[in-house]
Amino acid sequence: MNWGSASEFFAMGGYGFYVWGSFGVTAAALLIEALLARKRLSDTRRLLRRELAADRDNQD
Amino acid sequence: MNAFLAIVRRDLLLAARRKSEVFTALFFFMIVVSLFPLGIGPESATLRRIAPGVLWVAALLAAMLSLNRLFAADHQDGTLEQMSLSPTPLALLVSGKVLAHWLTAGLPLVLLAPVLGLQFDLSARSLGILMISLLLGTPVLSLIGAIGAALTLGVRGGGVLLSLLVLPLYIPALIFGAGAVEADLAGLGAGGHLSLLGALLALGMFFAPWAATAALRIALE
Amino acid sequence: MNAFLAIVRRDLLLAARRKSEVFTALFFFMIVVSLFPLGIGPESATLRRIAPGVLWVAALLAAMLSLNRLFAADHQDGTLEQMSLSPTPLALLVSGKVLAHWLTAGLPLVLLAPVLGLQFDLSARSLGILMISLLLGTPVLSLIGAIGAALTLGVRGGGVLLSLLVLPLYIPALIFGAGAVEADLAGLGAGGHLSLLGALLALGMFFAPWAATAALRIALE
Amino acid sequence: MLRAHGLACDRGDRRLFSAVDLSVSPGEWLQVEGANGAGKTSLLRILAGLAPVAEGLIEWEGRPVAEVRDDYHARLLYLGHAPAIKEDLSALENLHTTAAVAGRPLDEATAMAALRRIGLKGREDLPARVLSQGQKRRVALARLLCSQARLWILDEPFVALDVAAVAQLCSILDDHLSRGGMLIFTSHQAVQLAGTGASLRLGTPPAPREGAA
Amino acid sequence: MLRAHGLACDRGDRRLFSAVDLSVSPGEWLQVEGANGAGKTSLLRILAGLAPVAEGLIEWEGRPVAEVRDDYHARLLYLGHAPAIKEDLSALENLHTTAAVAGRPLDEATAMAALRRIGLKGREDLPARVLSQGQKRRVALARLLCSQARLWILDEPFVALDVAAVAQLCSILDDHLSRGGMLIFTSHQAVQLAGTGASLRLGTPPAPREGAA
Amino acid sequence: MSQRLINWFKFASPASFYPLAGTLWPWFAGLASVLCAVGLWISFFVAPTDFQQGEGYRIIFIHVPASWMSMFIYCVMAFWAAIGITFNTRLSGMMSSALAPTGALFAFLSLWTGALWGKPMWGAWWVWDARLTSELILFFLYIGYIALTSAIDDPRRADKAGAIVALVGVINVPIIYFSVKWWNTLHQGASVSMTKAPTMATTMLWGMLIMALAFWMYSIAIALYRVRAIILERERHATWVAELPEMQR
Ligand code: HEM
Ligand SMILES: Nc1ncnc2c1ncn2[C@@H]1O[C@H](COP(=O)(O)OP(=O)(O)OP(=O)(O)O)[C@@H](O)[C@H]1O
Ligand SMILES: Nc1ncnc2c1ncn2[C@@H]1O[C@H](COP(=O)(O)OP(=O)(O)OP(=O)(O)O)[C@@H](O)[C@H]1O
Ligand SMILES: [Mg+2]
Ligand SMILES: [Mg+2]
Repeated sequence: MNWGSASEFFAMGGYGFYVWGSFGVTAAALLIEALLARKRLSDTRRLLRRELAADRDNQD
Repeated sequence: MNAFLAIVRRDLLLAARRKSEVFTALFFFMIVVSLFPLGIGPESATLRRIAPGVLWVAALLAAMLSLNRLFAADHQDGTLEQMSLSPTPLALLVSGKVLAHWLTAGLPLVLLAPVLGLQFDLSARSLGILMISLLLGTPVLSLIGAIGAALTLGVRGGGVLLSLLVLPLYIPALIFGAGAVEADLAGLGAGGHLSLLGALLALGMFFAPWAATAALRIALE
Repeated sequence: MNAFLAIVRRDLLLAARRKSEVFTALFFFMIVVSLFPLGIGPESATLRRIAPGVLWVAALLAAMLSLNRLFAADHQDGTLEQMSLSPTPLALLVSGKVLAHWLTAGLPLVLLAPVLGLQFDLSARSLGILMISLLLGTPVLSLIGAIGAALTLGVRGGGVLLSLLVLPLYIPALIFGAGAVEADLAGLGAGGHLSLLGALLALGMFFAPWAATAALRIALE
Repeated sequence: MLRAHGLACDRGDRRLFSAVDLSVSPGEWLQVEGANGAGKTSLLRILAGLAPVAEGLIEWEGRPVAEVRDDYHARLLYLGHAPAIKEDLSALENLHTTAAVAGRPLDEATAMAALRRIGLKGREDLPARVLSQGQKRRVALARLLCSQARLWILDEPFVALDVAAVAQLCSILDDHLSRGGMLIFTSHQAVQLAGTGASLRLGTPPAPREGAA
Repeated sequence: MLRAHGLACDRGDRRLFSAVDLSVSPGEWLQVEGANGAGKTSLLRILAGLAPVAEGLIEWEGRPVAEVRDDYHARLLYLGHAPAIKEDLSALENLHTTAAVAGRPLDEATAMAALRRIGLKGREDLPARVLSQGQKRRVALARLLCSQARLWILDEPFVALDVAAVAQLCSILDDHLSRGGMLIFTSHQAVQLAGTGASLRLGTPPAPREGAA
Repeated sequence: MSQRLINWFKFASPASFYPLAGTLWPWFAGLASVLCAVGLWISFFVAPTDFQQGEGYRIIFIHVPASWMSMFIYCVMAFWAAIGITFNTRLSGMMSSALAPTGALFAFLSLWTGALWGKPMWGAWWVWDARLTSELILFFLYIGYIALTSAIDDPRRADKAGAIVALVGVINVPIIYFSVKWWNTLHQGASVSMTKAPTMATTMLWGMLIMALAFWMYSIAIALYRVRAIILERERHATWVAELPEMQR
């Protein structure tokens, strides 16, 4: 184990800004990408569902 | 005033419709700036020296590239005819187009410039001055450019004459803009350069729409 | 072959009819090159160092500027449709257009470059190498540019998008071209860079017309 | 009312026409006729104030147009060969912009109604680029439906329209005339309009001098 | 002869037409009719091989066009809405270039004769930019006079032409048909052609779904 | 035609790939999370402190995998582009455009983490080094691809145009890499060359490999997920879409 305490862990031997800047932005970016992809799929589905419902109504 | 806003809105809309237009202008700026180190070599001392000049020249080119479309499309499809028949003064409509141009082609450059400055190893202070100089200078580019764009429509085969006319007007902006950063680096203070740039801007805002309008009327005859 | 020559002739004729366009490309080249001493300051040591890079970047931008006219007009007025219906293979006609583009936008730059190089205090030997590198490099610019021009045809915001696509692909030509002069200045000999530039040219002549044709067919559908 | 005396027009080294007199009063139409290249477009552009007058005088409500230019333009609607349509904007957005530029912004409902009436229902939001030739012309013509202008100057408004659209346009023009509007137009097709009207025939331009460039 | 079975065309998310059958034999003409936006231009572009076939088959002299593409194109002349005219070149230069691109270079005399016959005498050396709308169309149509193509596909060739030019064009088309040529064209005006012919009516496209983007 | 080939084309149709992607992506996502957890554990708790760079070197555990993925994904895009051009399958274009944003993201992360590493190690956020420069150009190529395909409305046209960009770009990637390398080395200059982590310990190597694997799985998962959205957007008028269970109600 490399770390004596949590604060030592977050300080990263003085490189905290750089290390957490890298890991943090990476994590955030991947998370945001995943969320955007999910939003895209669910938006498309909602739109299609509405269109299909409108079609069915038109046929009736 | 209504028509002025309508023109600004329409041009912004057109820019938004070309989804990536603003971004591509930005990336063009980025790429051009990055080309210079590739052509010149990677030594950071040289790069720091040429940084303000390179950034300013690139901003000038990026603004200029988008300029030649400023009136051309409107001319071709007849919109310009309609504008000149509008009860709103043509000069006001032209100002609207210039404003929209600056918002889409000038302002983004100002915001991106510091990031690119980092690649050239500029200090935070120099970056600040660079941004201020661009903030004052890019509207001048749009304004002067509008005159040029309007003249291009009118004068067939007069392209050379045109650039000859516009160039002397661009150069002061470049010299004061890039000079501001360099003067500061040399410890001379950027204030003088920046206030000259401000004076250019005031002058341009006053005269350019009028001149561009006159040029457009020639093109329309 | 007849149609190939007809295309070259027609494009040269159009360029001659609109002399201003050829001259503006040249003039643009001159302006960009001359802006640097203004933006950077007059020290001849610095200037000599950055000269090959600046000249090459300027040539690259000047060649690129004239690109969006390469197919756009033909697309709009229906000529491209006629070309694709011609019994002559479209790739051959495209090569004709690329050749004409180089003759009007590339070759003049090559001829003008030494004059501008003098402004930067380059030696006669360096000027010679600069010219050779441009002679080999500018056709590459036209060839790669044709792909970009074809891809962005009829696309919203084409002009800037074109530069975004094309500039990254231009980088090897820039590096070898400017590198040739610098290597020679550093006493390393320009031969290696020039032969790499030649290889790029061969590659481009082989692939680019094909890729541009494929892109044109997409635009025409 | 619009009145012109002794108009002449030079293009290049040719005199296209000279000594043209015309007048249009409220509720009247004037059809300008003539072969291709006779100078119809040139005449209309002169009347609209888009091209300079070589010779002659144009009067609006009894006063020279040059003096009352702004007032004249506020009451004028001109549609030329180029339809002032942005290919990247939708039909609706095109209509909104041209109306705003002409100084009379539209509300959404009016614009939609105009597009519907001109036969673009369901195409309101397509970019003009993908519309057919005739549909593009219709987008331009939709302006007529929202216009309060007294004088309409239309250069070949019937071009590219199908039969139904031609009839539709005729009825729009009739409405305009019956409201006391004035109309000047050109057309190579025969057109039936209500109201009183006249036609002005521009002669074939004189054969050019042999050997003239 | 040209023959097509079961053609369909999609534009955007609309199906413009489907199950279109047509055939044209030597000496015959086919007029494609339909309202604005019915898909006439789209059909003609598909037939010319400029747009991909969504469904169906096109045969030239009994073989699928896809197989004999070069031969087919060598015998085809297509004129679309855009006239392929360079504004900066003169009428004569325009004609020379289009002919060379089409693979049949012209000599000076033929070209001059064609321009004269189409009514551009004295305008041969003016840049197309200054020509009137109808004169520009005539420059494009001059190609017909120098063409050896068997099949002509013309999209609204009569647009912007004056009465004399329409008659002139009709006689050119008649000549072509009487030499055993084939002709497919569209027009919103009624046209009288000699020879046998048929007309194909494209229905109004189905109303788009409400609320579809 | 052999049985296997027919099977291939069956899955190459969007209608059958849509459900397949739907069942596959959760597995890859799960694998990515597990690998990521292991990788992070190694990066922070197993790998020892570097005696030269201190704790700052831990950036390597995302920097290097991100750089690798950015290059790898471009090659995969070019592969799909080639398939699309030769066999004219619709799915390949969709795969390319599903991959592009992820590739651009990794290129960006490579630049970002590299810059954050460079500041403490070299004292500059950026130097014009061969690797850095060619990664920057790769980023531009991604942006060009995305900008072009999103500027074209008709998706099939966009796919074909994108395929040409991907192919032309992939020919250029090695050319760019080597040209930048020669440009930089021939010219002496004061540039700092990339310091190799000294004696890469095996734990470090393992950490990097596992993180790289995690990113790889993540890319597959997100691409499969995104391609589902793309398929629905493009096939919205197909009957099979209307019959999907999630479209009922
Ligand atoms: C913006 C800055 C940077 C960029 C764009 C960048 C880019 C890259 C790329 C593309 C690779 C993969 C190359 C390959 O595997 O062949 C890589 C690997 C690597 N980078 Fe960076 N880098 C940057 C900054 C740094 C810094 C500051 C360091 C360390 C001080 C560093 C250390 C490494 C190491 C150790 C590798 C692995 C080398 C190997 O596997 O051979 N990088 N980088
Ligand atoms: N520079 C010039 N030199 C000679 N003739 C010119 C020049 N510019 C224009 N013209 C002629 O002027 C005329 C312009 O005609 P205009 O466009 O007004 O015709 P129009 O009646 O509208 O014809 P159309 O029915 O074809 O639209 C044409 O005959 C053209 O050839
Ligand atoms: N992306 C799209 N989405 C929806 N509809 C489209 C799209 N692109 C084209 N269309 C429609 O396709 C049709 C194209 O018609 P086309 O140009 O073939 O008509 P046309 O019969 O030649 O009409 P015209 O007589 O006006 O020339 C138009 O109705 C247009 O609205
Ligand atoms: Mg006319
Ligand atoms: Mg049509």
